[in-house]
Amino acid sequence: MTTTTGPHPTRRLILQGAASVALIGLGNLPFAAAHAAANDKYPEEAFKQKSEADAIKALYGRNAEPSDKVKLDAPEIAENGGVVPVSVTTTLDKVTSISFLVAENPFALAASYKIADGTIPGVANRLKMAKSTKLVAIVEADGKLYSATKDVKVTVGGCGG
Amino acid sequence: MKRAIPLAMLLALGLAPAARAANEADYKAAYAAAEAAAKEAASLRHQWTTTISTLATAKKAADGGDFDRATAAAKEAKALAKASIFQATSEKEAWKAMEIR
Amino acid sequence: MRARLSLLLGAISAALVAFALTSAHVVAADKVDPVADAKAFQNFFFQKFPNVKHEDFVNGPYSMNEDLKRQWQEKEEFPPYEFALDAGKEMFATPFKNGKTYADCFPNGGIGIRQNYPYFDEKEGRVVTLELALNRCREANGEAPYSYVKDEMASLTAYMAFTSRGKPMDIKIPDDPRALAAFENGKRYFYTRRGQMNFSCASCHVQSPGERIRAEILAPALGIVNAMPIYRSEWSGMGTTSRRFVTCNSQTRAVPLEPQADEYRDVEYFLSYVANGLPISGPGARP
Amino acid sequence: MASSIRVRANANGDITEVQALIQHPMDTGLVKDSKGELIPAHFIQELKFECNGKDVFVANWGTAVSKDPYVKFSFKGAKKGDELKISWTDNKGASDTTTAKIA
Repeated sequence: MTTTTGPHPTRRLILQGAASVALIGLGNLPFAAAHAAANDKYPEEAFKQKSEADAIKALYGRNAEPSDKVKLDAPEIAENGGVVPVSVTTTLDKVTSISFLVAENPFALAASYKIADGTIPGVANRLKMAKSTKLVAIVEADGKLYSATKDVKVTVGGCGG
Repeated sequence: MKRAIPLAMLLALGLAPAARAANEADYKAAYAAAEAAAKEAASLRHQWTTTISTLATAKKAADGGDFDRATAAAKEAKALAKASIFQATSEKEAWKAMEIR
Repeated sequence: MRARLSLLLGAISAALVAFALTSAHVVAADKVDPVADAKAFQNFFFQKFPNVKHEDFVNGPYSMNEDLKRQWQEKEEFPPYEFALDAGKEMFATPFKNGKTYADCFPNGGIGIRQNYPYFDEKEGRVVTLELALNRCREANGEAPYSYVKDEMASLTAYMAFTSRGKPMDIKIPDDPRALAAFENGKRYFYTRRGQMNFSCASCHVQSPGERIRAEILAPALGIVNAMPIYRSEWSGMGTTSRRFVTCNSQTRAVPLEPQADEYRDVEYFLSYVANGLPISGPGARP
Repeated sequence: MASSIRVRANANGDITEVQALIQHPMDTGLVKDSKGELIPAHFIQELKFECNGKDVFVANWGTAVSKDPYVKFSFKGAKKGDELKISWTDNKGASDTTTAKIA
């Protein structure tokens, strides 16, 4: 499309015009599609969101509903805010994505995982938590979003200094 | 009216001593004393980190010309240093009380 | 008049201090009984925590709290000190510029000997810790010494500790008054209150192990150096025994001494000796 | 230089458990160094696990993942001896990759 020196500029313009109109028309579909299926590129936007709600919307395009099928395991008192072992498992099936959000962090979204089929829907990792916070795990299963939350206390150690 | 006079006197009295602000000489004397005490605490290897930070605050305040705060900080530093010296000497024997026998 | 009085007072207190020092020294020398001290020290913890297995004391806070122990065991599957361990192994094998390696400085090539450190060097008449010996070895081979509180020293000691894992601590005190004095000096340091917080090591690690100090659970003093060096999440990095002593001091608002100062080497000597028989568990992972 | 990725993959039955520990500072860009200057953000953004030509697990990380990051997951469809390829890229474009045999 761009390489030909097109003798009829007007034709090319019309073509471009048509193409862009089409795009706009489909504007929401590809984005929605990109949201629905775990997109391949790095979700830059979602990682920039401050609040957890905005991050979920930016990443998945809709809200999650709490579900007891999502088991979130995290310490009640973090041994250390810099290294908090957190893991999630779920009995839901057709899971395509799992994410962790730390509400009180400067940027809520901490990590997001794409779960291929055949991969067990569960992840363990170590996250940083700025202060005592609500921790949210999101599981995307069969196109719907489920969530579990847990409060984690974070404070410094030692006696003084 | 009669009651007002003693009140005014009380007020005046209350203010009198604080009227003369600390000047550089007061600060220098207080800082020297504090520094000497801190040196002794260091020689006993029992210096406190707060003694050093308070000395620094005194110096900074003095550099800024606020000799009131500088003198107060220097006095506090000296008190801290003296306390750490007392701790060093008393602990020479006191530690035995805690020893597991 | 006032000056003369304070002069007099100063002289008296100096004399007093001097007298106390010598008497303590004289009295201490003949009364020091490391064997009895070690037995009393171990029994104190065995009785205070009857259901903690003896060898578990070397796991510090994790011997005091089940939930923390579970988190630790999970972390131990893939411990954060893994990188320091590999780096230490590589450094240990890399020859110095003069072709020699650390193995030439240590008995048994430096493998499986950590449990005998620190030891009392009768020629020098003072305690030599593993970290001091490593830097001695570097200097003897024309290399610059490492910082006592930085990663290189931690990696080396991590590897040497790893080669001794499980071996019982085996510290010897030769029948030498200077060795007994070093042991006593270490014991005195351990129980002496310092800093504006007015804490001694014992205030936390003898009187309240297992309790929380803000987010952390306090480790028992018994076996506390068996896990050295440690990877601390708080430092998100490795820490040698020296770094631990220095940071502990500053937490109680006491100005730390220089790493490997007499008091630090002696208190490590004391703590290691009273933990004789308990296994080496270094390198360790801690909050 | 040894790879920055330490990985252990153990298969029992059809399920392979994978653990990975990666040496990386994961700087958030919000922390000041001793001289008071901000340490620029430097963190792994994508970590990919491939087995038998298929992406079995892809992690997208932000700045809230701990230093020397660790992750554990399991997947089906592989057996002892299969090769697992692990690769990461960070926000500065640096990357590293390694392969491991499933034990």
